[in-house]
Amino acid sequence: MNRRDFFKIVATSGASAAVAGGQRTTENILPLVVPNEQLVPGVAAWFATVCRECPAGCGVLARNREGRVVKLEGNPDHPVNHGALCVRGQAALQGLYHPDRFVGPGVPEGRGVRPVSWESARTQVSDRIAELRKSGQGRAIAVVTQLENGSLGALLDTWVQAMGARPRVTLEPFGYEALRAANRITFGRDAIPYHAFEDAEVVLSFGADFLETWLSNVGHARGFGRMHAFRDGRAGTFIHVEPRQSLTASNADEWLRNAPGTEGMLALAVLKVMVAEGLADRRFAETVAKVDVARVADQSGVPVERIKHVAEVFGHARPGLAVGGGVAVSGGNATDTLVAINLLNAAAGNIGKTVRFGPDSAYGRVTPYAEVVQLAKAMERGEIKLLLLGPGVNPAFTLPGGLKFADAIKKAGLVVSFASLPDETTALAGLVLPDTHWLESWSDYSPREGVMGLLQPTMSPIRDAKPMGDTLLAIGRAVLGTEEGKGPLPWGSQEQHLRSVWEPLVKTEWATALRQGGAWKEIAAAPVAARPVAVEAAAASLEGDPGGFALLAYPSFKFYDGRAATRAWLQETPDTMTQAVWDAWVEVPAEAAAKLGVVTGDVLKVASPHGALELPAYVSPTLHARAVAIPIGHRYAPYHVPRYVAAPPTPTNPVALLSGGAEPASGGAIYLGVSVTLAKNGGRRPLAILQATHDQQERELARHVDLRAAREEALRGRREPEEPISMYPEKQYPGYRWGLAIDVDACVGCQACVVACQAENNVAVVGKPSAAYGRAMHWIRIERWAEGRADHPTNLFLPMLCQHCEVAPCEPVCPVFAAYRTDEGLNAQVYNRCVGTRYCGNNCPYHVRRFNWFEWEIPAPLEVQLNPDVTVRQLGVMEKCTMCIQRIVAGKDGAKDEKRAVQDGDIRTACQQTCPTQAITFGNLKDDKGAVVGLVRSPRAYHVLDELGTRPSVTYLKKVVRDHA
Amino acid sequence: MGAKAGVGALGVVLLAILIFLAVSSWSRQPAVAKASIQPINFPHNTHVQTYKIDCQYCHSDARRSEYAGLPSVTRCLGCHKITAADRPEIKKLGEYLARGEPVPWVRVNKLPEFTYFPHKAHVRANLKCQTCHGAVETMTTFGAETGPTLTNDLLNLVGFRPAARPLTMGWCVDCHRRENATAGMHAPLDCVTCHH
Amino acid sequence: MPATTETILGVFAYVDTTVRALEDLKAKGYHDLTVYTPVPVHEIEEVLERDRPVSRVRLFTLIGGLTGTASGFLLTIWSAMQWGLTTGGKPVASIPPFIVIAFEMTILFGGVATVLGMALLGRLPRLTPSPSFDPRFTNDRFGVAVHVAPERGGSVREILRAAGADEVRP
Amino acid sequence: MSDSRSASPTFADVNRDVVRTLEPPGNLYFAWMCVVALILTAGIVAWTAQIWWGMGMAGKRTPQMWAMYITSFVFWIGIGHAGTLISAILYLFRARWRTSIYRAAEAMTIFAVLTAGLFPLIHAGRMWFAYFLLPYPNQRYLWPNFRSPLVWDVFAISTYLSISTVFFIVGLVPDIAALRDASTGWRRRIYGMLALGWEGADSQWRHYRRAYGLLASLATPLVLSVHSVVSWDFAMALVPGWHSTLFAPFFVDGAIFSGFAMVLILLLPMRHFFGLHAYIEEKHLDAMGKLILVTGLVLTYFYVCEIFTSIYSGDEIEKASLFWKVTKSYAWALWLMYFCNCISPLILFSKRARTSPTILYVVSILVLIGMWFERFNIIVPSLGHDFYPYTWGIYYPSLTDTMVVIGSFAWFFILFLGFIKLMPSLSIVEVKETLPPPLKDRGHAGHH
Repeated sequence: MNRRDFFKIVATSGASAAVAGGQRTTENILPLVVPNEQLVPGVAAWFATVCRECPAGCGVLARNREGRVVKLEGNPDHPVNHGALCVRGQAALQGLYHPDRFVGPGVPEGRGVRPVSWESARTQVSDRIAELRKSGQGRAIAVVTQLENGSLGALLDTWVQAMGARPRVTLEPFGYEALRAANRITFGRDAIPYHAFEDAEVVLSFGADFLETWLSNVGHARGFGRMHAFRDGRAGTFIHVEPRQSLTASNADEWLRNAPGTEGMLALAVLKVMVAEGLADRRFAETVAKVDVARVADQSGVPVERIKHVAEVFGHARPGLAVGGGVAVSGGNATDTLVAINLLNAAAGNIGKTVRFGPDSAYGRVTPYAEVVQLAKAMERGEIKLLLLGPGVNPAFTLPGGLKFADAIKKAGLVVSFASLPDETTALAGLVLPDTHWLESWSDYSPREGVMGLLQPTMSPIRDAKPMGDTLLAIGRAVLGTEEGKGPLPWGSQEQHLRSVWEPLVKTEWATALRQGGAWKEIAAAPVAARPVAVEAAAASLEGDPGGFALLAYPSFKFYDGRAATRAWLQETPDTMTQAVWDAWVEVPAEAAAKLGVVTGDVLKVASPHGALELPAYVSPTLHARAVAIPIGHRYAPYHVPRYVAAPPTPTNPVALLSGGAEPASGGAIYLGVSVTLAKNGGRRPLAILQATHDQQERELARHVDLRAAREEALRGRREPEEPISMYPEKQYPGYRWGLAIDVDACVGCQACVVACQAENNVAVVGKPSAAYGRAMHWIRIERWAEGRADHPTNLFLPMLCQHCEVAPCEPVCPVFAAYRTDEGLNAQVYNRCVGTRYCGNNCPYHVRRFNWFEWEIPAPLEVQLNPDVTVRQLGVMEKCTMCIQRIVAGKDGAKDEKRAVQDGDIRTACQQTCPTQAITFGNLKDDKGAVVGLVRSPRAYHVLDELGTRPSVTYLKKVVRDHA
Repeated sequence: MGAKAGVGALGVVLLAILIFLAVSSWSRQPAVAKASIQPINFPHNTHVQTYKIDCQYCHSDARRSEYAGLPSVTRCLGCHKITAADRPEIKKLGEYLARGEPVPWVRVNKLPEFTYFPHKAHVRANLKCQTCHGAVETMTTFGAETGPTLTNDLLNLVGFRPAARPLTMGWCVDCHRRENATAGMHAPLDCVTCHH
Repeated sequence: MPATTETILGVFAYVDTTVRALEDLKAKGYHDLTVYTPVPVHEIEEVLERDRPVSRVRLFTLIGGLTGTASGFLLTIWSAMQWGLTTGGKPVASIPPFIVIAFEMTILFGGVATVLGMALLGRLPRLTPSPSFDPRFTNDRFGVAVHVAPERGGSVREILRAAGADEVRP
Repeated sequence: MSDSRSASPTFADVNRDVVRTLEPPGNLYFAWMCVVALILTAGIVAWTAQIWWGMGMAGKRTPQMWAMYITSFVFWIGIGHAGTLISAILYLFRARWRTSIYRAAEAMTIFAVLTAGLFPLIHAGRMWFAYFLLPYPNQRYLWPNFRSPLVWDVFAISTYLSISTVFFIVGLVPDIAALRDASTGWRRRIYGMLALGWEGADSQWRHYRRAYGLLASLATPLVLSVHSVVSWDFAMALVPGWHSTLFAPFFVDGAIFSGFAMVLILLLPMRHFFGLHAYIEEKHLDAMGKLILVTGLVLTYFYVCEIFTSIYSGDEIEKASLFWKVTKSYAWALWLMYFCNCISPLILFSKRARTSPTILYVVSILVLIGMWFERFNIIVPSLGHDFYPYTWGIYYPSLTDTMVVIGSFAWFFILFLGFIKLMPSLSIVEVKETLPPPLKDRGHAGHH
């Protein structure tokens, strides 16, 4: 029996019982046709696979219920992400169940396709290829895919050769060509090394947004957490250099706001000081001979003493880690800048320690942007007669406007797309042959040397889609006139090819590989020597009005290059810094805004030599005065549900403003290359900003403690709990008493928990208007509280969820006992009983209770994703965080099966499970040896608004701030 | 006449309000399930009594899952390839398999909305299926009148204490309380055990 | 009504004449009287209430009220015990809030009992009007009905006329 | 029509005049009926829409989970209080001037409570389960949470409604008897039934008087308790601006204040259209003017206390909330309230104002506006700026909840309009009581 048959289930008894709403008169319950040892209705099956939402390639476990994947979790065994996932990974399910997914092969029309049969579609392509080959125009066939470095990549390349097409182009908008070029120059290696954040004492980042999108954000966040979070008296230091206070920057102990494009000279200045102070390898002295620290300070706007201080700190680190990346390090001087940073690392002796060549990143395999430009030119000249676009690429959207790729595509004969969702590119395609979603596919992907991730179907396809490999093999054989098993393309399917590649690798270990989601081994750091090359790191030059603002077009941590923008969950996930949802914006420095007379929400015309955008302004006190910033990746409304989702009225893609030129040294795309002008157009487009203010008005919601004080306290060890004062007898907890501990110091504000909770607890999406009007439904939210100077604040990230108070204000006011305290210390909310007086919502001082103002729509087939263990709430009921009661129930049930009590770690809430920095800990407050009790007794522990005497079961640990000199 | 009209107007408005309240509210009251026609006329009594087949032979998920589960078509055919294979009702099974379709059984035991009932826990507590599902072994067609009804509430209201209807909350609670009091069980009475 | 007595009705237009008639009747030892008035008149009541106990309505009120209090506390405490749910860290049977309920029920029961009392003692509702009733009594006339043995009817008529009745019947 | 303007009317006059008010109404009356009915229908439509699509149709949000509905609920409960005050408390104090106005006031009370009673329903997210709040043995074995002020409301308001209704009906019985004897045909039959065969025999009167007195003395603590309970909806909560021990007396006083305004708004037109000047004289208007003035001054005092305590307490959050109310987004509502409730009644210091229907009418309207906004200011701005800065924000009324609130006024007036044409809006018996009793021998007048 073949694997697909496993999933021949429609739905099983009870699965629908969870879905509330109007009454159903009759209801069918459908058994399996064929019994299936792998799936028991009502019991989850887990399948290991690899996340393909971005090239980081994190390991994923897919939770399958009744034959449908309902939740994704990080694979704890996977060396890249160790069990954590980011927002995009968590939201991948919405790509799988996206209402707009192509129903099958066809010709694009509107948001769908005019269906054609697979046969005719394939023949159309194979005929075209055949005739091109006949006329000797094989080179007129171009294949563009996302980064596929595994067996699929190999298969594609074989196919390309067999067809005699031009070499395959792997298109990744963020290709890090400059990193490779710099490494070629300094170390003679065309590769992107592994950056061991976890082993660094000091991290010095030049614009690298490694907590958002840079290379492998989940892995980096985890490493950063281990390196930076305060743990038994020790904590690393993180210094960040960027013109804009990005999410990463606001996690820095020290954020230096530099003039855009001056990172390189700063790196050299730091090196110069280090050399002078004898903190660096003398061999590098001459590389910085010509550097004048004072001039650098003057150009970059970073004062000399700051530079000296940074050199001081970084120089003493054993080891430190300097990284460069992000938009500010992708200007015309990108390579020079990164060379400078390499020198810094080399001089500080970090190579081989925190910068390890050997376990090189997959990004090293990306086709340099320069070749994409070549392809565009060829298309422009009409040399391309057949263009095959793999899934995950959307050149019409992601490539710089100056390149005019969209126009070029129109000139490229037949365009065939394998995308599964309509986008700007499929709109230009002549034919769509939808690929299966990666959760439905056999494939593999190697995020870095030594890690081979294995993808397996976690459920049967919900649409008439076929793996790209299968389709191409069929087409190829049709062209070559060979049949299966013979010729250059003998494999019957992508799966067969995959097995043929893996068998020699894993031999008998195939089952293990499947179970653990791949195969991996440690790769030792290769010894590399750094050449002390002299480098002249001038400031990046900008095209356009010299009086204008440097445009920082930075990748959004929610949407990456835009491929994730179709996920409603992500659209409604607040951007942590602005707390804005749904719409894009242009971040304008406060001074400029004042000059223009612009307030947040006013529409601004942002014009560059290559195009113009109209976007609502977000006035930022922190942004560098000479820069404006626009997030990349904001795209059309995910799907069209009347009341909820309105498409942004105008284009929002800053990439359209870029020149499209490539950096000569590396051939990488230039993201920092234009200066733009701003003009008020009089209109308003209010942003949906969820947080009313970032000033906590001395209410000490998010608290911090000085590092030195924290150390001293830590030495004194556990704090014994003081007896609460009460007129009433204390409540007794016969069995367990659940509680959460949240380390504000560890939280980096990545929002992963928000989306994880949304996926786990069937939390509804409400759309921009409702969200803007305080009707967002998130059970957990990440608040940003800014302390200190407005233009240079210290940001505290406070994950806020139901505090499960022991003396809960919400409970006694409920007229029907819908809210009450369970014997396990939870603040329960019984939906059946709720009448919707909303009294509890008023009386909750934390305002974490969410009311169902409407019957929120869940467009088909998204309802398949709903977690059958959690009720879908009817309109008119109050809901809130349950501490994942369904997981507690399951955990206790499991323990009962083993005839034992629940132990620490048996139960993990969705937010805890996905947190890359392990800021959240769930456990039994009565278990003195348990992890949570250790944290609750920590000297840093406190309760939000504890002066109200609510006695929450959620304990917070103060953020540890370094006292800046 | 004027006063009459006044009374009329008032009456109409009042009536309108009452009707609309009644309708709008009633449309959202919990459902009541009824015994209904099954795609295949399956006699429990012959299977259970005549052939002494254990419930969990067919409903094999009950001991390990929240749902009792239903036998797959192939499991039915496991016996019925030979047994009574010529009967028209049995023939239907073959057709379903041929079409690769599940048998669209009609749900009979329907819990009120927002409610979870784990079979596993109850089987683990050695509960007989009949306790909740009635004397299935005697049923030719499986039927149950379940779910809360207004009449019951009204009876309660005027002081009668009608026996709680099957699969209503009171009915579950009755049993849990009884078991805890008499059999020394630890049947949970916490709301969130079933409502989450 | 038994044949042994007849009812003689005097209709008056004024309070003082009515009072005078009552005084005289009482003086002559006629005590079986029914007085109809459009409004409660102080003077008339004075004469009548002299030899009567205070109305027993207040007893109903008292009992009703106490029942209310008791059932108020009973309902709240008992029902709270049913599930013993904790809210806001308060004890299951928290008396202070229950006082409110008890109070309201005291008033409710008390009030209802009072009305019942009135209806019971005042013989309300009555379906057929009493023979001696006259519609004018709810408007502006006062009526004195005397129930006596037939043979003494004459003197009663005398008294009523003397007191200034506009009309005496039969 | 009635010559009884000059001399004080006789018993017969009273009957005649009251019966006259029940004559078939003119076109003006129907015009009103239609207008009101129309608005009411609009309100019902809005409510239906809200039930169908959900609470979101009304402009509520986090943190303003309550807004105009609860505002209007408290407002209407407040209106009710004047009626009971007049009919019960003033009765116990033997304030004779109440007699000619208390019937209308009492009717107003009942209708006001009927209106208020709708709002908890309208406001509930799942009103179709509102019966969960009633304590009755159900098949779920579940009971309401008697610790919740909302359940207190259920009890307080249902008690209030039943007691005032009973009180009202008891008061009506002798009058209806009078109507019965004055009317013919179907009316006579109906009144006959309602009158319970009342005859005014001494045996009936003695129990009647006693019962009436007892009811009055039960209604008195009740009326005080009801608005205290309502005030505890807020006082029991944690919200800054709600959590105050001041609320009970504060609310009761405000209730009476607004109640009297409403009484005037209803009485003055009645007096005009029914020509009841003989019964509702200047002294009545004057008395009510005084009451409005006094309650207004007391209210002002409470406002001062409120501000003082929140500043003096030193509670930063409390202070912030106050400061925000006074100066920021909702300041207009607050200052409007101060003007209507504290400034406008002051004109009633002048006797001329107190006896001029026009001025009284204007002041009353202002007072009603002010008192509606008082509740609004307590609910909406307090929630808008409470403990947690993250959620601070502004509430905007939507078409739906606006229509429902306006509809509630229509509902109230339609009930009242119906009443004045079907029931004696003037207490025949009690008015007669206040008249000098008919005496033959004037010399003996008041001889006791």
